[in-house]
Amino acid sequence: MKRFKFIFSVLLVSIILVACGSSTDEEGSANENSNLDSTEQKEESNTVNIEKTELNMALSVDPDGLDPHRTTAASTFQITSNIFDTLVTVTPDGEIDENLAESWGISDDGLSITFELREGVVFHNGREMTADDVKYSFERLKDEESPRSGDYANIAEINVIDHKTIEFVTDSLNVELLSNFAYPWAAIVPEEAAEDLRNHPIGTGPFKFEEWVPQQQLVLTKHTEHYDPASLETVNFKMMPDVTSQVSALQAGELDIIAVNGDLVGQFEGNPDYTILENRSNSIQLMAINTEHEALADQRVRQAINLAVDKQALIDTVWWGYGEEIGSHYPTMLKEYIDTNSVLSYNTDQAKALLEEAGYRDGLELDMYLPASYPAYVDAGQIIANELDAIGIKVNIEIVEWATWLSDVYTDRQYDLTVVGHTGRLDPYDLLARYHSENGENYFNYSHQRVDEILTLVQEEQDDAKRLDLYQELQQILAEDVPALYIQSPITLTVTASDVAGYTSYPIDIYQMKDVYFTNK
Amino acid sequence: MLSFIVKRLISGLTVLFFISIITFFVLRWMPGDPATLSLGTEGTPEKIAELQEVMGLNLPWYQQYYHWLQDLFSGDWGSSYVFGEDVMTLIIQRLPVTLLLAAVSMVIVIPFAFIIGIMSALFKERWVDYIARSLMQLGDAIPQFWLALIFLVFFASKLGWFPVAGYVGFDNGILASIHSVLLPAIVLAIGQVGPLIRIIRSSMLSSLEQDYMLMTQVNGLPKTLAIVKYALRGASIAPLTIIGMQLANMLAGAILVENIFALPGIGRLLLMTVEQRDLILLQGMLIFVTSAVVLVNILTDICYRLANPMIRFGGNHE
Amino acid sequence: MMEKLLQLEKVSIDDGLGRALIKNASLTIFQGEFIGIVGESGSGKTLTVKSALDLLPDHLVITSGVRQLLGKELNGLSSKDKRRLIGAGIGFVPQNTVVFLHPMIKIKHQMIDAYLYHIDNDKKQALKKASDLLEKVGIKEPKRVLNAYPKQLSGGMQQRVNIAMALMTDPKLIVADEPTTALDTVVQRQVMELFNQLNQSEGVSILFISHDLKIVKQFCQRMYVMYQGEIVESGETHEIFTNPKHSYTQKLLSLIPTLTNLSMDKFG
Amino acid sequence: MSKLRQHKLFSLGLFLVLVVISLCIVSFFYLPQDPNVMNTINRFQSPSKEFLLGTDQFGRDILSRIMISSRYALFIGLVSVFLGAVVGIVIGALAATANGWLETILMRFIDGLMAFPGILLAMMLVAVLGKGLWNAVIAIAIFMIPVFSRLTYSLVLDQKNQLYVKAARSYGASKSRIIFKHILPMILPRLITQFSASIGSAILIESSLSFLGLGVQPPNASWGLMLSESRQYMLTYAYLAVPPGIILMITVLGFNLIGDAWNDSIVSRRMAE
Repeated sequence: MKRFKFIFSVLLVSIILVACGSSTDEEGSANENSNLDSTEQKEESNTVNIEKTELNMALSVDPDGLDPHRTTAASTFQITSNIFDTLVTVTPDGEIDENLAESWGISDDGLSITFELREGVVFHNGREMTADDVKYSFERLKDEESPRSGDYANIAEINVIDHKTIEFVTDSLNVELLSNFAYPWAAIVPEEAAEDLRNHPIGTGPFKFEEWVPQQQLVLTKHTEHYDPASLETVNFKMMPDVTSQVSALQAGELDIIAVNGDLVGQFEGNPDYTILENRSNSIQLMAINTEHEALADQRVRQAINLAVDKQALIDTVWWGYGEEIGSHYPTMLKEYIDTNSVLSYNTDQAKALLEEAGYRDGLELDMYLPASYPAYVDAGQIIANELDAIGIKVNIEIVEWATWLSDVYTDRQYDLTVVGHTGRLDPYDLLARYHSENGENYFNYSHQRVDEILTLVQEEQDDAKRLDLYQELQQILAEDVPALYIQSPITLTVTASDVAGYTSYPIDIYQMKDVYFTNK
Repeated sequence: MLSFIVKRLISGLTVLFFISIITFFVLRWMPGDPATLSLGTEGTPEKIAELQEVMGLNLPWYQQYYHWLQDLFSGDWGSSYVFGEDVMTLIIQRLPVTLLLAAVSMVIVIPFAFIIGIMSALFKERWVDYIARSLMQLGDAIPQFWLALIFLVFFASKLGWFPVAGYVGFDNGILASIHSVLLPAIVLAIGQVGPLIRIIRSSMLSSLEQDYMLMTQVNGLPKTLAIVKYALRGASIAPLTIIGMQLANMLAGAILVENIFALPGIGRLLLMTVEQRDLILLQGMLIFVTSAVVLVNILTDICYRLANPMIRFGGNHE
Repeated sequence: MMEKLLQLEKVSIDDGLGRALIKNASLTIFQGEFIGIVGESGSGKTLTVKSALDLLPDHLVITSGVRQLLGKELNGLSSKDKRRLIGAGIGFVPQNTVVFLHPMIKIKHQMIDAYLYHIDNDKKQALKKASDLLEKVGIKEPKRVLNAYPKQLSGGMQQRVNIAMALMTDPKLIVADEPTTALDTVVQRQVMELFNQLNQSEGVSILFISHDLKIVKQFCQRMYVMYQGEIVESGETHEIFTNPKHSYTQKLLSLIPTLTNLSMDKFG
Repeated sequence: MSKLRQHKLFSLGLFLVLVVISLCIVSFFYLPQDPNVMNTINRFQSPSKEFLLGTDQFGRDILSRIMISSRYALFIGLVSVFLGAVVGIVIGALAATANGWLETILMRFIDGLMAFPGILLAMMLVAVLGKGLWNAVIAIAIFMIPVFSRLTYSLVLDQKNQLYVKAARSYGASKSRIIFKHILPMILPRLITQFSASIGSAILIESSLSFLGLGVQPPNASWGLMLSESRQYMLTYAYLAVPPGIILMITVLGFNLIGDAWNDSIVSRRMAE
């Protein structure tokens, strides 16, 4: 049966691909702490409520197990980031910060990195953590059962220098090496508990695993010996797939934190009992175009499709305006982002003209596949289909289960159009690599010579400014060539009871519950 | 009696055999074989072939079926892709919620249906009957998922009489536990009450029309005695026959209701299993659920026999 | 003048849709009489008797006529009083032996209910009486029969139980609706002997409905002949048999041998 | 009295069904608005002269969508029950007249089908067959088979023991003659009753499937789908869930009432005999 677990975790590799946008789904709340609707004053004036230390938060899906080395599901890392620590961590602003490692140094050739570990860190089972645990953890992350092994194949040697010092030696230069130690899957685990991390995780993190009843709840309790102890004693994650239930439960005081859709914000607006947090997210949503389709191979047809869609109206309708229009495959919050919205802006006449020019005066028929588990994508797809109909492209919609979508659309690329989302990472290369004509995840079947060149160059380029230029050039090409209709970079909405403070979001998909506390209001 | 039980068990086993065949083939015919599905975006033809071999998917169907049955009987029901847990463990974990839901719902339905059904039969064509039959008709016609949504918004969310979602375990007290499933149980009950009232009413009516009721009249027995002792006795058995069906209906209702009320029961697990194509778990659950229905049918048949001297001693002459 | 136990005068019954089922039937039974009603299936024999015992199905309507039972006018009584009057004063032995006994209640409970209610609320006493009566109707193991369900008994046994049950309240009149149908000839004879004995030695009046003219001829003192809902002839049995006036009666009498063989029909 | 009431119920049922049927027929000739055209500026409108029942989350006219949906509901209801009934009756009659192993196999197979909680069987079948109108029809038809075969089976068995059949058999009438000439006419009224009542439940299953996303696919309209789409707006625009729910209830109620009234009249006719 072990084999099955492995297989399934491999399946979930793909889940990282479509992460947000679902009405009932919190993956993809990889956010920057740029609360548009800020709550800072409140946090200043209120003091920590030491009586109230139990927090209830809604999750719409169960985690895919709790072993961070054996899954790629965002739903797992949202929880395991509280149970396990990593060597370094990422701040809400996207900076790398110390965690289990207090300091680090990179060799001059850029090929090896040495970490000095924090003293006195103990696992939840009471044993002290040493450099050997770090070595074991990375070996486990690299072994064949790990879905991330490819990402860490570059690490050639792991050398324990003393019990608090460890060195990683890599094969080739990777300019974003350090970020690889900040992801929640680079968690440090104790060897003795490795067998059953999936159901009984043991780490060094600020919270201990208490109980998990699938589809019901998952309970964490405070790890008192953590170097930066949490304020909360208990965190209950309640599994509630239905938004209506979540909202009602928050209103009934059964929950303290939920994620909501734009239409529900109105329920809480102007109510002093709740705080609404709006966060830009490190993710984008798009309609992918299969460029191998006879008509869609023609750039003019793709451009016509882009011109036919009123993106802002689409965002207003499906996401209630909570999203930032994009013109290329890049989230607005990342520093490499350039605004490409004006490259092709909504113009149906121009769209019709282009279509005619391409030889499709009498129209065109395309098949669109939409993933059933993501209502927002289903809605967006219907609206786009409606708009394409107006320029003479007839779209047949088929709504498919996620599993079917993965196999038929994503893997076999048997589709013309599909609406989906992509989550970002800390390293822009990871986000864009799929546009390389040879890349296995290039489900657009996209092939562009200059794009391939850029994607090769950018890996070796050590000069930050030049790299930035390359990334921006790439964004520009995608905006003009339209391998996908880029829709928006979503803004996630979180509503908390107003006595909840310290809840922030991160550019990678994690929740840090240790900073959350209740105030005396 | 013993021979009847043996016969009934054999026929039950035959039913289970057909169920296993249906389940097996339906799941084999599902698009995307388990190996391809499991590998997702990582699937290459080689990897898939390798995995198919490991999973035994390249064997002829009868061998696959045989192996599957073998595992089933040896208690190895496999483990879920999604939860990584043993199928049996998962089912047993979920069962109490659904059982409690079904039990509470039954506790509401049975007395209500009996009272309404009997009154409706006794006061046939009078206002009690009209009300009862209207209730019955409405109960049959209201889509349960719609009712669940409306109840959720109105009673739980707006009025706050019930928890909005989720199940409270027994360790928080049995009353809290019941309270947490009460609203969904009422929704289920409304869906169940129609058929039950109908059968109680009609069996009561037919009992009232039996000649033995004439006998009580000729013997001058008071009406209440005649109804309680004679008519009711005659009418009490027929409802037993639909218990198996009611159970199946209730499980079907639970799929929708548990999902809307976020109750971690069998129904919710089932829908998730279908949605996520957790084939091993789905297989296990289908076998479990249908076996439960078959078993309940067998038990009610046996009880029916025991409770009904008409059949128990029947057949020796005509 | 002997006491009139039952009297119908010009009773007409309608099926609720305006079709007359019984037209102007008049019938009288005095104490100690053994009376027969004959007629073919559907002639209205059972219906006439049921109307006298207030047992008509709801959808049938008595359109006219007077019904007197044990000296009381039925129409003037409340339904409760009617039940009491009939229950205590009249025993009814039905035609269809299977359904008249409740299939799910033990014989003893069915037998003693009327006694407990009308005579004496003493269960022991009632059981003893039930046991005695069963013995009297020729059942050798009354204990076993009392504890049995109807299905465990043969048809003949069930009919004896019915008779014993009819006797539980010491009625003055027993109405027997084709009590020997579906019984083999030996049992048939025993049952008829029993009725005869009750009539002779205990003075119980018997109203006997049958299409079996031979039996009627043998046991009944007086008889009524029904045809298509009407009583076409009545009088002393031997007189009718020797000198039938109505053409239907004449035809009926000429068919005696064949009629007795046709005992399969289930409608009265 | 009883006749009158039956008549009234029947008329009510007929009236409700006729409302739905006329909605359906009218939809072929006239729709207030194009049911599929989105107009996001007009979304979530309350009922008005232009949109009699208001508009949905895409600004589509709810009344037009309800009218269009009635086509699917009636089509799926009638066709699936018809298919299920034909197959079910054949299996049931076959089982009741065949003896020995065939009877056992057929009825155990039917029992097996019946052990699947209704919607689950349909869900599984849709998963196998794929989504789409005809697949939903087939799934629901298969779901309907056990009801009809069990009913036919028991009715035929019941009739087999009736005197007239025994008599016919003793005269040497052939098996098929007994079934078609003697038994079928006797049980047909009960089967027709079941047919009418089943249409109601077939429509309910269709809507449940669509509610779960397994039936009629967007952008097409179906009552179940409309309810499913309204689900995420239950707190903000609860009104969206009202019209499709009510029309669904009316339809099911209508067919059930007709079936029941029919059934009652059969029963009372038999009693009168």
